[in-house]
Amino acid sequence: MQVHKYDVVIVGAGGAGMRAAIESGQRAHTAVLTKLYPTRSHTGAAQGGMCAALANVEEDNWEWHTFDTVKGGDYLVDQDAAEVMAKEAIDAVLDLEKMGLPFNRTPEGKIDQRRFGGHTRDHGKAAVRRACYAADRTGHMILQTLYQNCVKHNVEFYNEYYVLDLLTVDEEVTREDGTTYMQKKTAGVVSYDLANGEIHVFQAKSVVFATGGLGKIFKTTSNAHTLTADGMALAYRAGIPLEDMEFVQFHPTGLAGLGILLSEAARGEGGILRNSEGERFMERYAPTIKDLAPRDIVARSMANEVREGRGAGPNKDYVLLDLTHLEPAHIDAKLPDITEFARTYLGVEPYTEPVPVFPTCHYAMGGVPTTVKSEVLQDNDTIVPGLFAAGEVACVSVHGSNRLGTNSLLDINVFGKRAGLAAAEYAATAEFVDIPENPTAFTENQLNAMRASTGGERTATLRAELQETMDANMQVFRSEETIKEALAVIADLRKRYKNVQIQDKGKRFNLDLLEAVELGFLLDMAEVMTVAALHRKESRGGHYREDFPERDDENFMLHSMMYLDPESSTDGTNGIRADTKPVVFTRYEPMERKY
Amino acid sequence: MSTPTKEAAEPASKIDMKESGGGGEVPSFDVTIQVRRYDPEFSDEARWDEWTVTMYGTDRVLDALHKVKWEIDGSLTFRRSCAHGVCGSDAMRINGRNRLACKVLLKDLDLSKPVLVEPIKGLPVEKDLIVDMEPFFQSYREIMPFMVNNSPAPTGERIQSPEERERFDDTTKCILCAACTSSCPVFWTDGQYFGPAAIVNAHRFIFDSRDDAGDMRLEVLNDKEGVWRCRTTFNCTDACPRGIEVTKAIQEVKRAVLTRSM
Amino acid sequence: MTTTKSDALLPAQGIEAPRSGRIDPKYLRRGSSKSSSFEMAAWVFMRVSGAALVVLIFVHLAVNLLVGEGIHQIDFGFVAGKWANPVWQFWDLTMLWLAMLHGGNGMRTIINDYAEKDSTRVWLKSILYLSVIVIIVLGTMVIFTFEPCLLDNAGQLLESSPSFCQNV
Amino acid sequence: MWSWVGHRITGVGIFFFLLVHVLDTSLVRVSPEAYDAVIGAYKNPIMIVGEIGLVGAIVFHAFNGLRIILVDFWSQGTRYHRQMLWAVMGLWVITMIGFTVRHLMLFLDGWGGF
Ligand SMILES: Cc1cc2nc3c(=O)[nH]c(=O)nc-3n(C[C@H](O)[C@H](O)[C@H](O)COP(=O)(O)OP(=O)(O)OC[C@H]3O[C@@H](n4cnc5c(N)ncnc54)[C@H](O)[C@@H]3O)c2cc1C
Ligand code: HEM
Ligand code: SF4
Ligand code: F3S
Ligand code: FES
Repeated sequence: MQVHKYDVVIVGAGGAGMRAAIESGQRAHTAVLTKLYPTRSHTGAAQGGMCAALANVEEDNWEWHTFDTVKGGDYLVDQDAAEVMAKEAIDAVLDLEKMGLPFNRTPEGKIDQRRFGGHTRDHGKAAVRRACYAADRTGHMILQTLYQNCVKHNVEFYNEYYVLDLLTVDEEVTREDGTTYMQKKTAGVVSYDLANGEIHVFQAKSVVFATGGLGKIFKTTSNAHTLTADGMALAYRAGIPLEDMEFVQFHPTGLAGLGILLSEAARGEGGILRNSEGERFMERYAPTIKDLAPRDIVARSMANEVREGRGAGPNKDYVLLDLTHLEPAHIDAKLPDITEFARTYLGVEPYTEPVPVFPTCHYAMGGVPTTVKSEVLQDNDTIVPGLFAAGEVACVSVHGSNRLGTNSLLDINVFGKRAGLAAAEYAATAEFVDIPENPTAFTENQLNAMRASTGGERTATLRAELQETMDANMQVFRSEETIKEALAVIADLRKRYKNVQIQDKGKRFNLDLLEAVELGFLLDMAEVMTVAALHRKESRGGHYREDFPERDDENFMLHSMMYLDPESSTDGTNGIRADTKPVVFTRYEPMERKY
Repeated sequence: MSTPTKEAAEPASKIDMKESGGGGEVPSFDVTIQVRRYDPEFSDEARWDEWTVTMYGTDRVLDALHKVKWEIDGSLTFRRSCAHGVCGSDAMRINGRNRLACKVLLKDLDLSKPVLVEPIKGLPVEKDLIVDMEPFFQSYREIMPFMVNNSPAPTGERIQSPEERERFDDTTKCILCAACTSSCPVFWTDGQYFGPAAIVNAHRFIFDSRDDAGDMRLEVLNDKEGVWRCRTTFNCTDACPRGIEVTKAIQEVKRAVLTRSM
Repeated sequence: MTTTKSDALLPAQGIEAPRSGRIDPKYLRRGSSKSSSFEMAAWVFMRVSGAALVVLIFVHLAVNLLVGEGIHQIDFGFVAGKWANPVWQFWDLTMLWLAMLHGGNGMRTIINDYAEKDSTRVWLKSILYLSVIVIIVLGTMVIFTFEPCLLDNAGQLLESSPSFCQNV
Repeated sequence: MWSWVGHRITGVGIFFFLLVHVLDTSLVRVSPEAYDAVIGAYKNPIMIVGEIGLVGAIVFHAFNGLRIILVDFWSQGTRYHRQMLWAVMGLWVITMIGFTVRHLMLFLDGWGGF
């Protein structure tokens, strides 16, 4: 066991992690631990843009942006956080520009902006150009620019170091009124060096989690193979609750089977969705605007077609995006990406053939609860000193129950920066917390058990079954019945997980072993997500319950908070305690979400 | 998003639903894949392993590797993440050419022979298809891949015309996959050459109108291991999965070094 | 960096972040030629000399092999005849220098590419430089000190001498 | 890549030929007989094939060298490097046909046999 000591340890080198590292690295002794080379992080896959009310091309202001964010999130957004984000958006974009990000430019040489779904002027009057972009590679440019600046500031990276445990200690703290409670404090993290299988302990005053999303819980996803909910699971196992985990965004047009994203523009340009009979089925679900209905409606309609047996393809598990009636020249001019993806990956020629599509898991709105200063909460109002989170892993909550396009790249920059600053600031005055005795015991036992197991179960099989059941039961349609079905499968998989046997017995680059560990994260988070969905008996944003199709502000205008609690047993689920947290309102009253 | 276009276009669809619609089998085919294996923990010798797996129409080389890893031999080791050509993890030699495994469809390969998969050349192999990327990133870091601008920052953005922005657009696409550098015969010789990827990333800043450190980068690349070692073999351009005109960028840097010293 | 390095050292606190900029010295670049533009000059020279050599060599080949009787005309007299003319003297001299320097530099590049060990490289390059110098010096001397009208011991013109010798 | 391999091999070949060629030419300083004797060897039929090969190498190296120079200094050079390689091959074939025919004719004309 090797022990390192840093003021600040940042876990994850995506957009959020590196933005934090740039701030923290200049102020405190900082290390960044990442399981991937920084530039491999999934922030690089984002295309559309990053929004900020720069008003470079037309009138705009941060209040309108706040409103759109709140409304887009179906009012489950903490409005103070949304205000912070919208206000700081402008500086976030300008910071990136000064770091060298090559934004597209207006003829006057300013940062160009374009329209994006849900972003409007003056509280919904008309679409506004708010998304700053760099061609269709905005995320790529953000990731590269941040990495470049980390190189510039000499940030210390530990590449291909998997963080497998968060070390905290509990201290009894006395409140002013004399009552006491158990306060968690951050001691450090345990990590695994992929190259040689060695375990390293990092003692740190501040730990920042920036480990990204959880897309691999589902089979069809736009997310990378490596997005396995690590950070959420580690926090959760350390006794930290998870907020709003039931809310997952599904994008209607992912390439079927692969999940690779096809932008909304395909339908904007006249693309038509058809079922196996060739029927333009959106006419039935949304007679007036048809294929251009909001994302969640389109996604649900597609899923319904498949469910009712009108899916196309040998397994009848997707619908078709038909562009064949459009002029090839028009397709080339407006949808170059989509045609490129369809050709490369499905071998489909969009000029003459329909493109198989299906809703794809895209983004986790929920995560580790934090304050607007990115401090992690251990309950509704107590922070964990020294623990911070930012990016997709966190839930501030600025996205509520449904994230607006381009708000995530903004989120990682605004709250990544805040987390970096707060972590360094905290480390400047705080003392190191002693690492608990035997810090690596949990990790080593887990890994050794897996290495030694002869149970015969395969990681890939279990993972596939999990993803299968999540796609079938927890995707765009949910009901008590499907949720319970998923829970049953997950419970079974958890049992079988104990018998997972790995084949690679080596120490070097043992990805076989790590995939098994990651499956554990996925199973935990799938369960939390499912239980959270079971508790939310309403439909809101990304969460749609067929048995409760309406939004119910009276009972559910609340964030959900899921705690790991072996003692608890509610609604037939063991080990998870479901609680709630009030939503913060500042200026916008809930209204019906209608565009 | 634009408004719905003319409705009348609807019936003109060219699809024959019976063909692309429901029913029928997905065409499947058998693929024999041969991978160069190496794990110094167990043997100093590299060896070839061969498997035959059943794959489907849309599967890529990465899917075949996954299938082997997940269903047959869990010790087969390679890097990957995004699975759609944007993260740069999985550059490898496929049938002798540097490609991203996630961008090569199996059906586009000649499947009458085994598909040969090897690690990229010129970097030390760590295990199976994983190479040590450090020398590669070291060269990248040496060319100062970050913007340097010492003039006082304006309150707003630094102004840059669309033309000035366009000047270095091509080289901003780089995902640092190393396909280019590890296809360069000069790099293969002794691994000392900075390599095309480092030059591409220097180019991205040298030609950025907002940057002040172009001169220093040109100085770095004027080194004996710098641009002058490029023999314009174009392997890098052919290998780049992002379609960057790598050799063109290198030539522009060479010319910039020249003009600077004249 | 302006870091507050926490000095309360734990056993392994001093270890450097692996694979993060502090890499195995064996991958570090060999001592580099700081701020000398030798490689650039060599590169430019290769192109300039190459362009010049095209003309020099093509004319050389044409005159020697294609005009008149071609290869059969080449003998002592032919050479002597050519070098009696200062233009050809100069022509061949330039060709000799450029070709040797061009070829020599090209060979240097190749040695740099393939010689793995420093010692081999030094050896090969020494041999190369030596042979280039020898050839250039030798060639130059031959061209300048060449005496077309050789006499035999008896003081007679050799029969292989070019015809113009008769007139002197 | 293969054009580069070709360029490199021909470059080395020519270099070694040049070493020998300067040495044999130096023999003019030694004695005409010596020179004529060695040059005589070039007039051997086997050497004729060698000469054609040598000229082929020089011509390829020269044309390809010009192509490289264009790639280096012409801003569109990198776009058209393939086309230029085809042009090099084309010119090489034409030049070599011309040269070979003329060389062989001259050779046979003046060759008295063994
Ligand atoms: C296809 C696609 C398109 C998108 N387009 C847009 C868009 O146009 N606009 C927008 O605003 N948003 C978009 N998003 C969403 C947005 O890109 C992501 O939400 C955001 O980039 C997440 O950034 P992150 O820094 O939180 O995480 P990531 O970039 O995913 O980084 C996670 C990091 O954590 C590390 N890590 C994970 N687990 C561990 C562990 N156990 N130990 C150590 N390190 C670990 C990884 O190595 C990685 O470096 C898109 C998302 C996708 C998938
Ligand atoms: C006929 C006209 C010639 C032209 C136009 C020419 C052109 C060139 C050019 C441009 C290069 C540089 C290649 C690069 O940087 O990638 C080169 C390399 C070289 N040339 Fe020439 N050259 C000519 C004649 C010769 C001769 C006569 C010799 C032999 C003495 C020669 C030997 C070489 C060698 C050895 C190289 C190095 C090859 C390498 O590094 O791959 N060349 N030539
Ligand atoms: S230039 Fe192309 S091939 Fe080279 S590293 Fe960048 S993306 Fe990869
Ligand atoms: S492959 Fe190498 S030689 Fe130059 S053109 Fe590319 S860097
Ligand atoms: S897996 Fe990301 S580029 Fe292939």
